Amino acid sequence: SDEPKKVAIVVSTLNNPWFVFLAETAAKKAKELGYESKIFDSQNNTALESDHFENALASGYDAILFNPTDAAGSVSNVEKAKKAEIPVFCMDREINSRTAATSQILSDSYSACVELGKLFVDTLQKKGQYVELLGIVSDNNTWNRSKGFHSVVDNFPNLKMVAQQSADFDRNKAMEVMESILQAHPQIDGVFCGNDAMAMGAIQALVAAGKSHVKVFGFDGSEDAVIAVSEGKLAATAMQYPKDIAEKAATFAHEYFGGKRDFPQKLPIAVDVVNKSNIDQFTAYGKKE
Amino acid sequence: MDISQYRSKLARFQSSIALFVLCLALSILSDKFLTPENGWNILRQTSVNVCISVGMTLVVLTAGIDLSVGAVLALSGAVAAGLLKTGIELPSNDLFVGFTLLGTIVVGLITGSFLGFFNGWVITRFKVPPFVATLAMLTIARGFTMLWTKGYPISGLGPNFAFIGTGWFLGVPVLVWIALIVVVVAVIISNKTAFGRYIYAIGGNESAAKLSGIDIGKVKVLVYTIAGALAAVGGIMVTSRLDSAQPNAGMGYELDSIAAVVIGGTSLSGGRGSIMGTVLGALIIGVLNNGLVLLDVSPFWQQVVKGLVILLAVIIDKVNSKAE
Amino acid sequence: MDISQYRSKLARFQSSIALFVLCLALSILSDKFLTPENGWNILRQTSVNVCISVGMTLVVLTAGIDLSVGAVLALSGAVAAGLLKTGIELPSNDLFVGFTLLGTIVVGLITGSFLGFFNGWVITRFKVPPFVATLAMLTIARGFTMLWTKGYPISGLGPNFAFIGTGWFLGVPVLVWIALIVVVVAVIISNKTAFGRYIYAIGGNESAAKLSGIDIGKVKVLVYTIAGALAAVGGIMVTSRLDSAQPNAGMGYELDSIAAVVIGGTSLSGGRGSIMGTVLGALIIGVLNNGLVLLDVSPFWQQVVKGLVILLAVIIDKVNSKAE
Amino acid sequence: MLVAEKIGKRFPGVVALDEVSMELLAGKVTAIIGENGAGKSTLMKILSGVYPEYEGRVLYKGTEVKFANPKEAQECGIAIIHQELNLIPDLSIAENIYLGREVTNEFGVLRKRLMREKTQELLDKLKLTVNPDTLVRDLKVGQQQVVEIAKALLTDAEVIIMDEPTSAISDHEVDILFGIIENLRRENKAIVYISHKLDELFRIADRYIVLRDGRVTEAGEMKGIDHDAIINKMVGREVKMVNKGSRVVGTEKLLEVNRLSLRPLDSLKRMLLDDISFHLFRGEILGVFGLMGAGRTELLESVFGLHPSKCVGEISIEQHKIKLRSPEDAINAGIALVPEDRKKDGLVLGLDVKTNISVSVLDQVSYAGILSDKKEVDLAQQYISSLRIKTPSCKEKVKNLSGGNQQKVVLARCLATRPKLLMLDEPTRGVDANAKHEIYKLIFELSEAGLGLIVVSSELPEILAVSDRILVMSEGKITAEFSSHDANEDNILKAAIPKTI
Ligand SMILES: Nc1ncnc2c1ncn2[C@@H]1O[C@H](COP(=O)(O)OP(=O)(O)OP(=O)(O)O)[C@@H](O)[C@H]1O
Ligand SMILES: Nc1ncnc2c1ncn2[C@@H]1O[C@H](COP(=O)(O)OP(=O)(O)OP(=O)(O)O)[C@@H](O)[C@H]1O
Ligand SMILES: O[C@@H]1[C@H](O)[C@H](O)CO[C@H]1O
Ligand SMILES: [Mg+2]
Ligand SMILES: [Mg+2]
Repeated sequence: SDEPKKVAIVVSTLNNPWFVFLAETAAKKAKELGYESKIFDSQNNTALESDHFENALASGYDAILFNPTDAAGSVSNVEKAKKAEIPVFCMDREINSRTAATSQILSDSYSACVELGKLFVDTLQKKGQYVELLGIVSDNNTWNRSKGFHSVVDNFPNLKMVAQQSADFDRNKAMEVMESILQAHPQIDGVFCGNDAMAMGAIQALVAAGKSHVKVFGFDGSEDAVIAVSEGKLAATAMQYPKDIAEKAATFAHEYFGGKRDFPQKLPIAVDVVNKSNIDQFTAYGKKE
Repeated sequence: MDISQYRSKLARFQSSIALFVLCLALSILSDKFLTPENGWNILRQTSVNVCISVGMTLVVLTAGIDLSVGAVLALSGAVAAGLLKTGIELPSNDLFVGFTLLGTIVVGLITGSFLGFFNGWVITRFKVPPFVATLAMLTIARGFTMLWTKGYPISGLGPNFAFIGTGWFLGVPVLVWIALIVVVVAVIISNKTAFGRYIYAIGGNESAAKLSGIDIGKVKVLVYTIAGALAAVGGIMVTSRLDSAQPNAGMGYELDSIAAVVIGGTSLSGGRGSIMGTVLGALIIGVLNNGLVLLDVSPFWQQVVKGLVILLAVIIDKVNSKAE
Repeated sequence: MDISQYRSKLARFQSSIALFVLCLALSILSDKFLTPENGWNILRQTSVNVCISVGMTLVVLTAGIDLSVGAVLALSGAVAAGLLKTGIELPSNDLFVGFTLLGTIVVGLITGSFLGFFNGWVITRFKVPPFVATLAMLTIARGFTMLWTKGYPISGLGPNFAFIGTGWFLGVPVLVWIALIVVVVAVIISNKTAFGRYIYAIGGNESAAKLSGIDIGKVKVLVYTIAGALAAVGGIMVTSRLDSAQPNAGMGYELDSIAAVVIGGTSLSGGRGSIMGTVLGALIIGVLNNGLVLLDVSPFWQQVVKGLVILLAVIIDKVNSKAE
Repeated sequence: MLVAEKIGKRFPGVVALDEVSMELLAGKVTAIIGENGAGKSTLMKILSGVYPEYEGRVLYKGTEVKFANPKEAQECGIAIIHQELNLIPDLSIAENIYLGREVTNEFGVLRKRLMREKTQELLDKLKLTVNPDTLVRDLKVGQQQVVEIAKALLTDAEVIIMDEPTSAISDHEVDILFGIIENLRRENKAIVYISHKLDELFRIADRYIVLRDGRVTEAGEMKGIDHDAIINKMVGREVKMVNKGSRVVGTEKLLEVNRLSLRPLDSLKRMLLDDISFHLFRGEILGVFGLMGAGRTELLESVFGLHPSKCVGEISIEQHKIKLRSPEDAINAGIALVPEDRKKDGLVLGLDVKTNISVSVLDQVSYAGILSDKKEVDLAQQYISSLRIKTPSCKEKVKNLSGGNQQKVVLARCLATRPKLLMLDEPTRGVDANAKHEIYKLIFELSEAGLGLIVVSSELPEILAVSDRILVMSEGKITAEFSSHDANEDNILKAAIPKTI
């Protein structure tokens, strides 16, 4: 047919700017390549994601650019698409299947946090007290990041975690939780946060308490975080390059329509640690052009 | 003078009209809407909400409310999935207890029923307002879900279990069968048994019901237990459909379910409404969700449109029943 | 025989007892709890919920409910932040309209008031149950927030705006001042004005209130408008505190706020309760949140404990008021 | 048949019953007499299992019984018609009558047809011609009360307690009920009959028991007792009856209603009010009589601005045409309404006496928009003393007051608006004989002060006792008008009976 092909972009949530950016970039790229596209918001709900897949398949989409809500829970959805011979390209997050997706373009939270952990150890000079702010505790990225971080930091007995609390990836909650933690543990040296929004909230609580010397670590490379790093408020964050991921996925779909079939099963996109030393190369969600 | 019967028929008819208009509009706007495949999609997607909302209807008919359904769904599903996957190790004597498929489903249902029973007990024994009691249960059940799953999904439950969520039987998805059975049983209970009568009576005038010798406490506890059990059914359905128990499953389902109940014409002050109305309400929501996607409405606008359509559906209902 | 007065004093006293016991327990469990600095933390953290819950109290006193406060908070905050940051560009003639600090705050408050007004209008004009009307508004306002912010936070609003959220005045945080003023005004309105009386009368018996010559519709619309305006106040507070309007701000605040109202002894069926009770309720929740973090209770257990404590607080209240 | 020994019951702050002993005999109708709040209903609720906790003991056919709930009492053979209507609005008549004792088949499925047929039989016996499937919500209060009666007659009870069964039904239905009571008496049942309509007691009761402040003060045979004696026994002192005496009525037209019609919600039915015209002079008491459903309540409501969108016609106060869009408008125009159902429409039961009194005139008790506690208390005290409202304080919750005193609080609220026209809808329903006379006295005092009054009542003696002029309504129309000398029970009733059917 001569109608333009249609690309569905299914993202885990739009309640988080990082994913909004991912989805919009994918949509923009798809349009540039001459396709119609539509964004589906799974609202962090795997069952809703499942509905989206069914609806997308029923209404004749030709490819799905997919940011899964969950590595395990999303597998069955992708398999459904595979059965219908619709290619699925995973973005950012992995699904636990080597065969279901046509290709997975992944940014590895775990290994990025290993890198962040190393930087954390160096920055704190292997000793001191620190706090960890977890994301939404039912989100598996929360744990991937936490585990990656601890796989390094736990090897240093002089680095003591005095509190581990959840702030739901939320800036306000992070600020409030941090305010309370500071009462119990006024003498901390570092804070590791599961994303940048929480890091920004933590910084605000620290600044208000006159403790701006405390080293805060975030994750994402959001606009606020990049600015904060350049101003020296945020020690470091991890840049996940959502732009690259999204554009790659759209391009893969384009190539698939062109007849290509041999895609890498997994294409890891490196995550870079961003700190004062290299901040001049970065802008929000990516490298400066 | 069959006015009252006639009126209730008409009321039911109104929701049907709303559904019909919606479907008509969507079939005109999108040629993908009126396909058998899409029809099954909608029914399958609605089936979980239908199960939960049937329980919610019974609760609301007694003038109560259950905010914990989503959380109970998550915990029940997670318990079933956990047991199916890894069984239980009894700590003292290293005894491993494995569970059969049926066993895990039963334990899942018992979990939900127990949580519902606890809701009912707190509400009747301590006269805690249902809103508060079930709000507390929402938090508690979510907490236990986290503790049980440690925050990780429990996945890979095998094809037998997955059959519930993905299989077909006599040309109809198993999920739809389950919802159908739940609805039929609930319609019979609510219309054809003394227990059903008591539910309406309690919601209509609790003190009069009490003076008629109805054991209010027992009926209410049973209603909340049923609501919990049906949330657990929903939990099994969701878990099996995804082949994975998600710790955050069912988040916000309470509001969807209450919306289905209210759009279906059941009064939040109790005593008035029907299971079939709720089914229509759930279908309206399901069709709307499906239609907004088919029509290519942007996700941000979807929320606005969805809110407006729900408002409109209820307003049309109100205006009509006033004119009558 | 001032039994009724005495009784209502005692009822208020009970929430105070619950708060006192909680504080006592926490002071024993953690020596960091009873410090002036932590006290300010708790007050500052509670101030937003207090503002929202004051509005919610008025709504609940009329036997209504407002599920949209969190979403209205987000939209109002985002509108204010957006205007402050970038003003408005009038599309037709390329005219750029800048806004002053005060201007943006006023527009933010107007936004919230208008959304609240819309709630009240739908509820009174079309007799839509408040639960449904405000649930629809929740969805709609969230949608508009996303459309307005395009899903990204609006940050960097400048030190003047941030002063609201972080500044101190006469040794007291500005946020606490705002909450204090809101509470004082609301106490005066609810106890000392005809409007306040009407709120109680409507919640106590709407048809009697109507026959007493009260314009039910006007009072209700005003109450929902106030609730919207106070949600907007909360939105300004949160936005200024974070120096950033988050698109998902205020998520779930409706439940926290209703919990504060109910723990504070206001009846969900209307007509009974008080602003001061709600303030105590909000403080109980605030202290609990703070205490659980101070004690470093694991996030999984926190939810369980929080649910149980809320349940317990309400049960103690009920048991006491029965014994009395 | 049923013996109560030293029954005691307390509520927080009230001793409702104190060592009450009494006996009910088979084949006799026993009247329980007492003022509002004397404890009649409380005693009956104990006998019928509503209150499982009390002091003393109850003997039924010689053995002690203790009912844990109403069902146990019912199964034992004790049935009760409660004073308050206890029906479920959204269930049908049949469903209400069988509530809590449904008939089911072996699978637990309801036998709806059987229950419907039995209900039909009962309704036929009570001459209520409505379908058993009608929702109770769609019945008028009087019909609902008949359903309550049917409910008590469903089982073959030995003891039947009737707590004010006739408060909302008209003489015609009362006659039917009394016929049924006669039959029950002949079947050797023990019957308790409670009513504030003393005439009924003379017609039906064999014996009486007097309750005063929770104690039995006297019991005996009805024979040879007269009206005044009963009131004396109830109140414990001589009561002087009010008498209308000779009255002067003003000549200034206060209210004029011209061609008022009210459309029903459902356009299929006849007009609720059909071309009503009448007037009222200053200082005049206009009685409005009609059978249940005649449209009297709607008439008062329409004049009070409650049905603005369904109403056509002209209303003038003091020769000025006015538009009434809401009760607020009506109050501002000098009109006040004491509604038929004080609990449902008249009072905010959970608020205190002073708040209820002042709610329509809050501007009178505030300075610059801020309510003054002192002014409010003063206002309330003024009415508490002038209307002789019995309450521990003006800060007592209204729900703790007796029926008659609650009615006076509604009156106080209305009077506080300083009305020119006061409309009273069934002002003495459920009010004891003594309080009734106090209300009559007030009605006269108010008219002498120059108010115009409209009194709606279903009790003919009441209408005849208070009115200067009487309008009779039937099926939404005014069917007759009498001056007080021309009116008698016969010609009024004749005009009140509907012509259709
Ligand atoms: N549930 C209750 N709680 C508190 N007080 C009550 C309750 N029920 C009745 N009372 C009080 O007990 C007393 C007796 O009330 P009861 O209803 O038995 O009077 P009654 O003789 O039936 O009056 P009436 O003629 O108005 O029906 C009154 O003072 C009343 O206020
Ligand atoms: N619930 C109802 N549903 C339908 N029609 C009603 C209802 N209530 C009243 N009506 C209609 O309104 C008319 C007037 O009823 P209403 O009860 O106001 O009369 P009333 O003279 O005040 O009698 P009552 O002594 O019972 O108060 C009736 O003829 C009836 O047709
Ligand atoms: O990568 C995303 C973002 O970091 C977000 O902040 C939280 O969820 C993660 O999956
Ligand atoms: Mg009584
Ligand atoms: Mg009437």
